[in-house]
Amino acid sequence: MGQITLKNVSKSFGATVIIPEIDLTIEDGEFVVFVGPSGCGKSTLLRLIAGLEDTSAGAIVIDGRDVTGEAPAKRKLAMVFQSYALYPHMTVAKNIAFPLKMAGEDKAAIDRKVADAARILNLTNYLDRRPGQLSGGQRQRVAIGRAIVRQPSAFLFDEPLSNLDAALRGTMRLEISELHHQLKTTMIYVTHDQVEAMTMADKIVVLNAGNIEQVGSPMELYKTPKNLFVAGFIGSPKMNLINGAVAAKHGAATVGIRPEHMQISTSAGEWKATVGVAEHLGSDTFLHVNADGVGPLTVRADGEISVRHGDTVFLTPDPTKLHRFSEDGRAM
Amino acid sequence: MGQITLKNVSKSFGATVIIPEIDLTIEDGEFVVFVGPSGCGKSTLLRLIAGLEDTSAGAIVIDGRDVTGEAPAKRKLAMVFQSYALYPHMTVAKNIAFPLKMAGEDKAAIDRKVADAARILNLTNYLDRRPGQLSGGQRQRVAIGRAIVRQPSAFLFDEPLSNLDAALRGTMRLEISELHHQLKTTMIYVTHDQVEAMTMADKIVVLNAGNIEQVGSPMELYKTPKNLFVAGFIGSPKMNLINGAVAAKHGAATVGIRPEHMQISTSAGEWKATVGVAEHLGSDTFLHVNADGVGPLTVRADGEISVRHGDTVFLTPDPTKLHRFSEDGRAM
Amino acid sequence: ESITIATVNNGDMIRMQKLTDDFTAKNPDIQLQWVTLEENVLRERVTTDIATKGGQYDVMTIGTYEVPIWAKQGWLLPLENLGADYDADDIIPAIRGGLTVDGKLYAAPFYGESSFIMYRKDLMEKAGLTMPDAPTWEFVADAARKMTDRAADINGICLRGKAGWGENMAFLTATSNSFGARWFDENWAPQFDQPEWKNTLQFYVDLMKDAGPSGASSNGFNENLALFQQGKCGMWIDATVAASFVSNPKDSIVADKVDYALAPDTGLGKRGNWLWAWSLAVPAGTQKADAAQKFISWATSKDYLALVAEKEGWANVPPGTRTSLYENPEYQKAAPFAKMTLDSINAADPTKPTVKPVPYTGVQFVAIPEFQGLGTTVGQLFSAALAGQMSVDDALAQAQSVATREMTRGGYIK
Amino acid sequence: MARAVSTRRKAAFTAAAWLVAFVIFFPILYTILTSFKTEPEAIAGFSLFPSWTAENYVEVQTQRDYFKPFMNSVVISVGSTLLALLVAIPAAWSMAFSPTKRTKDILMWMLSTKMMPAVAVLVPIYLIFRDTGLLDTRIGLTVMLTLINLPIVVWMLYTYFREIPGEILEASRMDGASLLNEIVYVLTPMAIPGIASTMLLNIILAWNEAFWTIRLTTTNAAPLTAFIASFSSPQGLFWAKLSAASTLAIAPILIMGWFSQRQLVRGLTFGAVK
Amino acid sequence: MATRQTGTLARFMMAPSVILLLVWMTVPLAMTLWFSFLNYNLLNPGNVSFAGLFNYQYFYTDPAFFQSIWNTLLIVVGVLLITVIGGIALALLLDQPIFGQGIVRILVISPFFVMPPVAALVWKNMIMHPGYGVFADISRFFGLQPVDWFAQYPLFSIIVIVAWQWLPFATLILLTALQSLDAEQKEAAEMDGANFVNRFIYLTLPHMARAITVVILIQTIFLLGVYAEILVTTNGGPGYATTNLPFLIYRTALLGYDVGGASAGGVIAVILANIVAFFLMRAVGKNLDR
Ligand SMILES: Nc1ncnc2c1ncn2[C@@H]1O[C@H](COP(=O)(O)OP(=O)(O)OP(=O)(O)O)[C@@H](O)[C@H]1O
Ligand SMILES: Nc1ncnc2c1ncn2[C@@H]1O[C@H](COP(=O)(O)OP(=O)(O)OP(=O)(O)O)[C@@H](O)[C@H]1O
Ligand SMILES: [Mg+2]
Ligand SMILES: [Mg+2]
Repeated sequence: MGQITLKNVSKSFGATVIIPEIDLTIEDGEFVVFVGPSGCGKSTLLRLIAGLEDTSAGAIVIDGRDVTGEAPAKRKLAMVFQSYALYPHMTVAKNIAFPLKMAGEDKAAIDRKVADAARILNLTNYLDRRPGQLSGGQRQRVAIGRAIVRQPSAFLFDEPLSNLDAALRGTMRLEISELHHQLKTTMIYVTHDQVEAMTMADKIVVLNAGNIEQVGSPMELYKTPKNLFVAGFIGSPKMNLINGAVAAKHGAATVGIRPEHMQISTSAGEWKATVGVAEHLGSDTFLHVNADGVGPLTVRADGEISVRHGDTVFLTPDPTKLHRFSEDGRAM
Repeated sequence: MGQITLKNVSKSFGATVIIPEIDLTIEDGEFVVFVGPSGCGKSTLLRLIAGLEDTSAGAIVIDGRDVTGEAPAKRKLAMVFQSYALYPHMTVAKNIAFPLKMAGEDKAAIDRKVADAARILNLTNYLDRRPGQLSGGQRQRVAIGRAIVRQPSAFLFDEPLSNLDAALRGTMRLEISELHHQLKTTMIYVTHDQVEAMTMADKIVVLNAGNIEQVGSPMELYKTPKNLFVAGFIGSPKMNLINGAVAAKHGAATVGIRPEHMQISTSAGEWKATVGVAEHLGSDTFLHVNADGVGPLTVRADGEISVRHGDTVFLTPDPTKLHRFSEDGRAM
Repeated sequence: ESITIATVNNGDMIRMQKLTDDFTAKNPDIQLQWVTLEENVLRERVTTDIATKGGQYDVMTIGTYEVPIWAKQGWLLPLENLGADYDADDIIPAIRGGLTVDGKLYAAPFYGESSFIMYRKDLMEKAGLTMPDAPTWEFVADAARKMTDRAADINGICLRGKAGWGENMAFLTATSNSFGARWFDENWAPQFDQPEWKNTLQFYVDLMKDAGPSGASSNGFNENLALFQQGKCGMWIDATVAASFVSNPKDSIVADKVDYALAPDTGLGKRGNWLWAWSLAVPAGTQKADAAQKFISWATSKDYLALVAEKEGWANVPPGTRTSLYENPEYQKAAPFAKMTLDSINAADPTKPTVKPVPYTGVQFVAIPEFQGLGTTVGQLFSAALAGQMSVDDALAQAQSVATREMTRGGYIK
Repeated sequence: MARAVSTRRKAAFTAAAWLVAFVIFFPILYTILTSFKTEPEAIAGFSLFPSWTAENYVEVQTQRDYFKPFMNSVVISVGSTLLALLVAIPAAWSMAFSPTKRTKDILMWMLSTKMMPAVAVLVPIYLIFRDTGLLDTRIGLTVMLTLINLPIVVWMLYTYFREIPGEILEASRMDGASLLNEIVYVLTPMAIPGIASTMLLNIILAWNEAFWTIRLTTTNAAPLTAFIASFSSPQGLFWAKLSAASTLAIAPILIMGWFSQRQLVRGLTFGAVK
Repeated sequence: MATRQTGTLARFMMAPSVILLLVWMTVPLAMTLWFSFLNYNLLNPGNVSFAGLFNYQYFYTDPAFFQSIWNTLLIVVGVLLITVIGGIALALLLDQPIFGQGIVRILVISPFFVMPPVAALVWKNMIMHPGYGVFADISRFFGLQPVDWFAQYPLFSIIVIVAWQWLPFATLILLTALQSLDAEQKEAAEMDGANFVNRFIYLTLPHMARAITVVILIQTIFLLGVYAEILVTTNGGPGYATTNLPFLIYRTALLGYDVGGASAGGVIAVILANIVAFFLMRAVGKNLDR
């Protein structure tokens, strides 16, 4: 069980309003990702749900129970912190056992549950180590272990992978997804990493300055962003946004086209462009070009393409993948 | 000017040999990237060049002058540290001016050069701030500013972007490339980030346990890795490496195929595979599949593909993009 | 029943602690708890305690200075149960006089002392002089200058210079008496502006400059003792108890060359010697007055003297309290300075200490509560004069104003 | 800076450092040496080679039993330190993890209480102690020293606690720990190095406190400071005996300090090091 | 972090310390304040009467008053100068690679463990004594007249003794600070061409600013109250040369037993200490907050 509802929740620190007013429902078993630029209030929102901060107004309801005034420990939620927040003086086993010990479970039950969690997370061989003797990924897993032993009604993750290097991040990402498949517990996951949001979420909540810009599945957000903010935020590299004449031609204030949705040719096409920096990644090449009458664009091309700084290329946007936005930034 | 040659350079700490023996020439104006797994000796090599460590044997020659015994300050190199190593109590202007002041330049010259550097790096508005009041990217730029004012014969960068978040890393990456275009000074850049190495380097040096595994342009390494180590290290997601029967069929101990070099179809193909996790990034989808008789593979598919956990797909590797490796791991 | 006894850390007191088995054997129901402290700290502690009625002590070791003041405050119990065979009349009258208030004995002397001259016979001879039994200051100064041989590290005279009411001021006050000076006139007006004081201080400073050791302004009893024992002083005017130290061959290289003379005078009828007794008293607040008196009676009795003589030899008997001791031939034999000590003690008169009349008692102190603070402050000034940091005139002028200020505050000067 | 340091350079620095260390340590060394001299030897001029007599120690011990004041010193300094920690840990916790606008001011105010000159309040304190029956009791002295050192303890702990990431405490809260559990199981063990160094410093300060320990005790609770006071400047030669007594009084704390110096050094930062 | 619950709890947890210190601060202070308005001599307890501001006037007009304040400041400033400069020098020295570093450090920190009266006794009797002191022996060895330290340079001697006791403390804190200096910063400066002196001036010293602040703050608190060393060595003299405020109060309280006067002195000292503290916090608080 783990249905979480925020009703008119708002939060201010002193006179600064961080979260103006939010309504949100998270269904049981869902994997919800909060994304948004730095400082938009993602962590604050998570901490409100956890009970680590007081709401300024509104109610938080978990499984039908109003928990707004309750202490964190009572909410049956588990949280994985960005810094992992492991207890450095305890062994891995003790770290994982800590919540059970606090709940007053008996020794045998604790041992069994810790062993289970360790098995699931591949930590069995490390149970006697201290966090200081573990690698980043292992620490991460201990933090998750500490969260899962209690069988909480929901997990809260605050940028749990941001301290890891790229390779490890990929692996851990898969592991967490795997875990969600296995446990089917509600998870709320904060990140500002594109890839994490897109690959892990059932539902993405895009936040901007404390407001919810759009809620939907990753592909929904990718394909039909509700507004310019979401359009610019989801997708990597960023969607190209074009104003002026080109946009007007399509009857919009702004049109957007993703780098991967343009045909590139050395001979002919809709837009003529000069190549600036070409980033060869092997698998792909990202061309930073300047298109006449359009402006700077990023285009994704094949990894094998061989163009150089200063070459001229021709681009043809896929008209079905064109996004149109009105004056006030809303999708049309 | 900035030609750097290492002749038979080796380095041990006590009894531990970190760098067995290395020969390397870096041409004037080149952008050379050192990559390799953690602990392989990248930083050590850079510090040897900088003069922050003594060589155990061998010679370091800069622009034809043997500098092996010289103090760091005399080598006319500038270094940008991973932690930036800014002077926390000095303003940005003072930080940038510091090397000039140490060189005894007069006030007017210093001011002019600082202003120039600030302009190039877009720091003009921050000159009076302290490092503590800057964002990560700005700090990074101050560190670079401190390096460029002196007009060194070469820049040394030790993982300068690893402390930044993904988005900023992308921006700064471009900025450094830009800077290299502008200044045309030799740059040696240490990283373990794939993307950085591939996109920035004129020449990549792949290190492994203190040995040079391969030196070449990014595309050279991508297309023709000399051995299994380089093949596995360059490219993201990693090259799929297949042993056993499939490899034998191609007359090799191991064959490698990159995720982007396989055709995917729901109807027919060379290998039949079951889909595990599908990571939808919007622009692409990474399928983690298990191919019968081959093993687990990662495949890159179109962003629009709609397959689910458990579906069956068929894969056809592009035979021209197949890499063959002998028993001892060398490319054939 | 256990009683707490506060004592100073001087040799005689420490010896007493070692001998308490004798007391506890005789009084098995009384245990003794000792608090041994350095003199200044002890004085501070017991004064605070008695004045605030802290009740921490049952027996206190106090000096001739405190007894009359405290007795007047009613802080001390009169010693009326010392036992039949105590023989209070045997106590040397001068000493007893200082401990008696309104006819009642408030403290029993444990040891008493005056001051006299200790000098080196050999050096005196070398200087071609003979020390009379009762020398004048003139003679002493002359002898000191003649004996001085700085090259051989010999100083003609060592005198106290360290600031403190019980340090340099004890010596200087006693000396000033012989110069006809006094602290206060009959109306409590300070007298430092009078020529007698100027003479005293100038004489002292000049003499020390010509014939004193270096660093004299920080020399107290112990420092001078060490100097004398090492043969670096021709003469030393200080407490009579020092005699047993300087004549002890174990510590003193000049033990066999010492002789003694009365403290000098200037012919005005008063000698420059003082009178002091460390005495045991019972604070009024104690619950254990009987036990305390039993202890005091034991510690200051003739039997105790005999006990010490038996265990440690006659030379180590606490001096200066009982006439009978000085009549004991064994003691006279063991302590060659015995007669001179007794003469010195008898030469002091705490009730009429000065040439001109004064409203106070005390030879080397003024028995008023304010004296400790005032004496120390004046001592600092005189010590500065000795160190050459201040002129004699300035020191006296400042002393005069400080004293006037203090006496005014105390309500002595209306 | 892992460049090879030339041995000559190292030797030069070694010589300089040892020389300075010797000069700084000399007064203590000389005290210890003097304690093994005879009295006449002690004043006979500079000599680093005593006759190694133990006579002074025997004398000191017969004059005044060492063990009781030693035990009092131990009990009082350790007791007051533990008591101070008990009171200060919660306070430091709330200052570090739930700071308000006034937290800094409160801290500074606490420190300023240490600036009150002790002698000025001797009589009031003596009266209070007299009336509460605390004179010459270990408890009284322990409380006194606790109060004196409390501000420093709070400050030190506060600076250590501030370095502990709040997230860890929050994690424990999420894990269902009550406040007491949070402090007992998480905060305190994590702050052990800091707490240990605070303890050490305060034991040293309490051990060396020489005003109240002398003025508020007589026999039962008198610690080593009072022990020393019974050997300073009696009549007669006392330098060697005083040295022996001094050596006895400082030896325990000196040895403790030597053995725990790493711990002490590590923690002695008062938040001065970031 | 701060929810209402934890906030309330925090206040509650802080209460014991605050209340204890408040009681400790106010009760004796209130009594002191009360006594300061009385004619109250311990040796004359029957004669207590209201004195108004007389005690203050009396204390203030004490001939040693101004000099004692001056001496108090001189001791604080003198000791701070010696310990901070000496501490920096020592920290730099101990930070170098040397043989036997552990032992050297043990030796250097030892004075911190010596109780102040013992330290004073040792210095007075065995080091600075003009007759038997080691300094005197050294002077004589060179054929010089031994210096009578406490008579000729009394305040300086006191400062030396107190500085000796506090030097280890300063050294330790500064050394820890020094060692926390980021190695990469030093290397960066080296690459930038800064020599040892420049690195010290531009890098090390600013880095240690905070530690120096802490040393100043803590030591000032203790140095304002120095008196045991004076009592044991010079007794405030010669003249008033080494009488500082605490000693003046001591003299009033425990030699004159003038409780009223000493209380007035105590109140004055508290006010002065708070003025010092105020300026100190102003100057220093900023530095601490960083
Ligand atoms: N205790 C606090 N007091 C005042 N302002 C705060 C507090 N905590 C957070 N804020 C402010 O609230 C805003 C939202 O902070 P929050 O940490 O929720 O952002 P975020 O979305 O998690 O950012 P990031 O991606 O950088 O972690 C920020 O502007 C931050 O400065
Ligand atoms: N001063 C030193 N003494 C002993 N060993 C050292 C020292 N400095 C580095 N090493 C060792 O040398 C090896 C190479 O270190 P180096 O820092 O060059 O690795 P790296 O390639 O930069 O790794 P990373 O990517 O983690 O920064 C490591 O095994 C390291 O432990
Ligand atoms: Mg956040
Ligand atoms: Mg490195």
